[in-house]
Amino acid sequence: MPAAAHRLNGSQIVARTLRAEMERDPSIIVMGEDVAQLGGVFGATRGLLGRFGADRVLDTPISETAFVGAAIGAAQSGLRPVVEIMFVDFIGVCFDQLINEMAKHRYMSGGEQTTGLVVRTAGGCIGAAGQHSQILSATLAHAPGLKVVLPATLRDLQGLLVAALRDPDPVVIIEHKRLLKATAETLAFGAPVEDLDAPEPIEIGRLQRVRDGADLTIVASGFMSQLAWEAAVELERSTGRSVGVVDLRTISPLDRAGLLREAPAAPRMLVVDEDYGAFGVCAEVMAVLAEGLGRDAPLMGRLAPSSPVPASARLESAVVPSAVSIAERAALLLA
Amino acid sequence: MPAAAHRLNGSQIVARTLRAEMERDPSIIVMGEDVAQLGGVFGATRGLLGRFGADRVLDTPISETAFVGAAIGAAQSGLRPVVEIMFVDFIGVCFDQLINEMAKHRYMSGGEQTTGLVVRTAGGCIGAAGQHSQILSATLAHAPGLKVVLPATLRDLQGLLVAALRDPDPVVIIEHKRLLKATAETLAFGAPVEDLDAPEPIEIGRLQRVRDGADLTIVASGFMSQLAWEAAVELERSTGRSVGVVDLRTISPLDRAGLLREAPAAPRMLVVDEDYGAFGVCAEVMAVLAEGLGRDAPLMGRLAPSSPVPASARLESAVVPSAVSIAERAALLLA
Amino acid sequence: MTVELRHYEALHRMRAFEEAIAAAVVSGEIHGEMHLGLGQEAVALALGELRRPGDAIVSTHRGNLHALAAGVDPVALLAEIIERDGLCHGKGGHMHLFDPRHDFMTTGIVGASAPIAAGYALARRRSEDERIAVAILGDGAMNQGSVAETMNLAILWTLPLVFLVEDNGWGISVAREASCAGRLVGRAEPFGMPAQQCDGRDLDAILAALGTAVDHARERGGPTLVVAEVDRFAGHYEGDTDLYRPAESKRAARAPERDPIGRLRARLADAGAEEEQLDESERRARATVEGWFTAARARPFPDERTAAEGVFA
Amino acid sequence: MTVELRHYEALHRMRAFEEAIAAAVVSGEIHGEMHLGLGQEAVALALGELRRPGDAIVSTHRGNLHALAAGVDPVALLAEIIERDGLCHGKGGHMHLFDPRHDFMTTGIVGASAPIAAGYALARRRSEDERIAVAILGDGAMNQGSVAETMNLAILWTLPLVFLVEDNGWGISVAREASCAGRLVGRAEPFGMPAQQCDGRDLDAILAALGTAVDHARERGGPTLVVAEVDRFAGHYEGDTDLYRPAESKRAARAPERDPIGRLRARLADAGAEEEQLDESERRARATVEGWFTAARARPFPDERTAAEGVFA
Ligand SMILES: Cc1ncc(C[n+]2csc(CCOP(=O)(O)OP(=O)(O)O)c2C)c(N)n1
Ligand SMILES: Cc1ncc(C[n+]2csc(CCOP(=O)(O)OP(=O)(O)O)c2C)c(N)n1
Ligand SMILES: [Mg+2]
Ligand SMILES: [Mg+2]
Repeated sequence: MPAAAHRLNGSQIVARTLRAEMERDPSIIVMGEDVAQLGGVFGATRGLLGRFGADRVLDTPISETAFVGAAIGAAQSGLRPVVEIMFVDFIGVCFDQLINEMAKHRYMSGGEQTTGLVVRTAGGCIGAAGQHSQILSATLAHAPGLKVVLPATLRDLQGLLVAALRDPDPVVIIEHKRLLKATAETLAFGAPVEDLDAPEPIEIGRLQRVRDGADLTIVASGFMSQLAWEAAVELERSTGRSVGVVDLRTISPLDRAGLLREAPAAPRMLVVDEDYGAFGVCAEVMAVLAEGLGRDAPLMGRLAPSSPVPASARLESAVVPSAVSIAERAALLLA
Repeated sequence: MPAAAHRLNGSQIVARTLRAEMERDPSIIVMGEDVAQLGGVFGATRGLLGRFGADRVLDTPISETAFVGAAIGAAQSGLRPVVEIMFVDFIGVCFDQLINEMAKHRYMSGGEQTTGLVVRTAGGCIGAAGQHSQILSATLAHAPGLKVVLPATLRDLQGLLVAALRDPDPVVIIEHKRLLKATAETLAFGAPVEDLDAPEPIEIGRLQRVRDGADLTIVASGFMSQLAWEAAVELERSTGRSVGVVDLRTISPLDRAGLLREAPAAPRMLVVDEDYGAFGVCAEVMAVLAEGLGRDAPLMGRLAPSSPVPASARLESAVVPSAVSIAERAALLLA
Repeated sequence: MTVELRHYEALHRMRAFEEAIAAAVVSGEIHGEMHLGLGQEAVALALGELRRPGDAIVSTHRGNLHALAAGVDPVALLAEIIERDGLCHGKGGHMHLFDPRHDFMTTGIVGASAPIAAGYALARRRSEDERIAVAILGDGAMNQGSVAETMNLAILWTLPLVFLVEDNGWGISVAREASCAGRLVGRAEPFGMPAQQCDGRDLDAILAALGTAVDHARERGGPTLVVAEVDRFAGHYEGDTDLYRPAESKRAARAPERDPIGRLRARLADAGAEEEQLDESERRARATVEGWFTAARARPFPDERTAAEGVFA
Repeated sequence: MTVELRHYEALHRMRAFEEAIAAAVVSGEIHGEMHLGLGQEAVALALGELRRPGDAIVSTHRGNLHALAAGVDPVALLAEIIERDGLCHGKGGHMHLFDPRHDFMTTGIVGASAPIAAGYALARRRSEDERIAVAILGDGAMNQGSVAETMNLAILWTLPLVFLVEDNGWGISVAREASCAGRLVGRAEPFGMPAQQCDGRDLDAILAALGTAVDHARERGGPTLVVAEVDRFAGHYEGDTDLYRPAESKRAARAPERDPIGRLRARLADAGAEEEQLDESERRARATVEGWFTAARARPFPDERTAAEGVFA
């Protein structure tokens, strides 16, 4: 990793990536609450207003329906909007524009209408309780027509964003708050961020195996993949069993072929998610394998919240998977 | 079934049930678009305005966020609102009030706040394309805190509504348009509607086995259960195999114990849904069984739409499960 | 042919178009809900007259006539509506019409047209030309929060956008008075947005009001609200028994002195047009539409094997 | 103690309350985002003075002081905020405060307070008494569609509802001028809703304006909008570097002639109150708050085994 890059946190990498892509593609505009003047509440659009001006970097009122809808119309006029929904928790106020409009225009037009745009939104826990800690990846992925990606590393934050900016379909990137605040050295794993000025895309729709293991596979996404890796290391240390990690990277379209390919590597599988468990990502992964592999499917378990996220830090850590709880649940599966 | 009841369609049964319950409980109010003057676009609130007056039966502007939110505040003031969202497809414009408010007040208040209300909403296909044909049961069920029920019969339409009106939690009833229009004689199965004036509740959170079968179990919900029954009959006729049907009735909270109990009845299982397949009800059912039964789980397959619902009737029937496509898919599993 | 005679024929084409669709619903050729613009033709005609290539129009569930106004190929449009391999290959249907070549689309969600049209306007504001966008809304849609949000945004961003409200006085069964506090034209006031109310049954009136708004947007003066009073001749959808409206008021709406076609006919007659000429115009319009229908019916049905395809590129 | 002296002490209690919470964020006792009402105390105090038992208040992410105004037990409130087994047993935290016994709640979603408050008002309208509901909003929230929808509904249904806007001029880093077209007080006009703007830093001014609105609602005259101009002393949340606001403007906001406490103090002094008496008042306020903190810290932490429980009854 170049000297400059390795000190950057996730937000800074997003900002640098947006900058590089905006230099390349003049049709890219950035819009959202606090993205211009402030550069984003996490700093992920910092510097863009100064570089590209108010015509391409737009602060919006707190009117998610209006500006997400506007992003759709702008995309259908040849622009490439990057619209920020500050926290993914707020999709509720503009959900119609997301699932009934953005997601469906291509299909409903019989392929005539393209709606290429990027929704960036922060997700995950930082002690802010039930309305500011969600992931909602399955809520978004359940609606056909939205691509949904969850970067697990800084390089993925960069590469998936680049891919999204070149994708013909609407792509929602759920950026974990802890990843936005993380630098490379604080993360369990992740390829280095190579080229800040000419970033390479990472293909949307492909999972990645990030760790081999013959006894158990942990499947996760986003920041949970980091915790899964930590849990795997700890499990190997404490039990001597070999634990692999598969990072989904993309939730929609889910990499079914990849899952079917990776599943046989170990006889047991734990699927972990930070989004709610019921009707969520874990269930879909398990269903793909149950349906695709039948009796050859691994023995599967899951770990995901069954309640909203509570406010108190102590309660939060009892609800949201951690490296410790992942390791505990995995140990049960291994027993 | 009493002479009067057996000629009623689903909408009329809903209206009669609301009427009976409103007589019993003066705290019940009904609100929504076109529910008062018109009696609902499907007629499911017909006659209520005349009987109970404008204080208890309120037409609203087309402002779902405002009136769904208002139902929450009213519920928290001791009323029991029955709020109609005309089509479930429109939840997108008030999704925040549904999943961040209604669903979470009990949890976020640590149990101090009760929000007992009923959301009635029509779902399913009647040839009205991508924004007026959805079910979205998993979208609603994925958010912890909403009870979600899908009546499959006229008696369930009645009994689940009664239970919802007496439930301490918010209950969303997705009423299938075809069920609202159906009379008993047009349906494949269903207990008779007994007492229109003193209707009995049906417990929320319990599935029902509606047909025995030793070779394959079809699991479905809502109107799909009717089609599953038809498919089962047809399969038995054409193949001689014995096919059971389990009707989920409640999607959230899902009857996990019931699923684990019913699964061993047949070595194969087909899960059918009218809501989108990915991250949907089928996946959750399969995950519950994969996790709960491990190698003893039945061989499982699913059938559910993978795209939005197209407009043309011919295309629609290629996307949405029918008795024919259910039977075909089941035959594959049996082969 | 004078401009006015051309308009007269165009109004008749629109009426014939919607009536033929109504018949196709009755005959079972079309399934699902169908919302017609019968009685509201003058607004669509004015829109078409004022539209220039590159202007965008985002319409509603009641958008058939706006599609014609936008220049959408009528045969492809009809084919889509009668569930053939049409404008959207059978996937959109009448509520979801998309024609990117004419920067036209509709949505079935009340109020959703406004934000999307704002985006079309945003992209147009950035260019040097005079292209604009039009958001079409019903009176009932004005109570959807998306519209207020978009008005604010449109003023802040000086968007070349016209909010065109077809105020037919009803949102399904609920009268405007029961659903809208205050006058709709006043909804633009807090944002400092110019607003006009006009009789949308009178072609000249709507041409004038909409023209002012369109010019304002082309000159990059920002957004405008135009509330056009119209009558919804039919039920909310085809099949609606429409018993909630007094029969008398429905009859009155169709009276020649109120009907946009009747009014233009009277004016043309006053100006010396021959009855026969006018009747001929109407016949020609009806024949044109019949021709479209015949052509649309010649289109194949969409291929069922493609039904689930095309979710992603 | 005169009423005004009591007010003075109450303002100090509110300030001390928020300052103590700020300190607890710095010390790490509180995790997550924390939004304080520093500078906005006079509005909360007026609300508390005008509130009667049975009135409902639905507040926002910046709702600590409104909770005090609503009569919520300060120790339970603080315990919740410092993540103990408090008002909501550690599950709500400062953005999600629920006290059904005082008909009080807050929401972390901007604009979501308005519809819910309308429901509280609807239930109250049906009863014979004079109970009302208050929806609290920020200036930024006025651009959320939910608010416009609710205003329309509130007029249609003559709801005993007050829309109380704490207009601190900022929505996080975006100044009101950059996010709100027109004057906020004008937002009520299209619906025919009475509206007032007042200086929310001046206790008398806000008492008068809010009092009028509250009386109007109690007399079943319907809803009113009150826009109270205030200053947000601190950043949007504790930890916000707040560099987007000019340092000068932030200093000016805290000047005694603008600060609600400074203003009341000057008035009391003018009216003959002793310096010593006023200082004593402040000391008493701070001691009270310290007592609350001590009591709150004595509460246990919530039981982790209950963390995932209580989704359904
Ligand atoms: C968000 C939303 N709510 C409800 C509906 C159902 N609906 C379809 S059209 C309509 C009435 C619309 O009234 P108006 O805007 O006046 O248009 P009109 O039908 O009179 O042309 C309603 C309530 C919808 N499509 N979308
Ligand atoms: C729907 C929604 N969008 C965005 C946010 C993030 N957010 C929290 S507070 C805030 C600013 C609110 O401004 P204002 O209403 O003026 O209240 P203030 O913070 O000034 O008291 C924003 C954008 C949110 N909580 N909800
Ligand atoms: Mg209308
Ligand atoms: Mg503010």
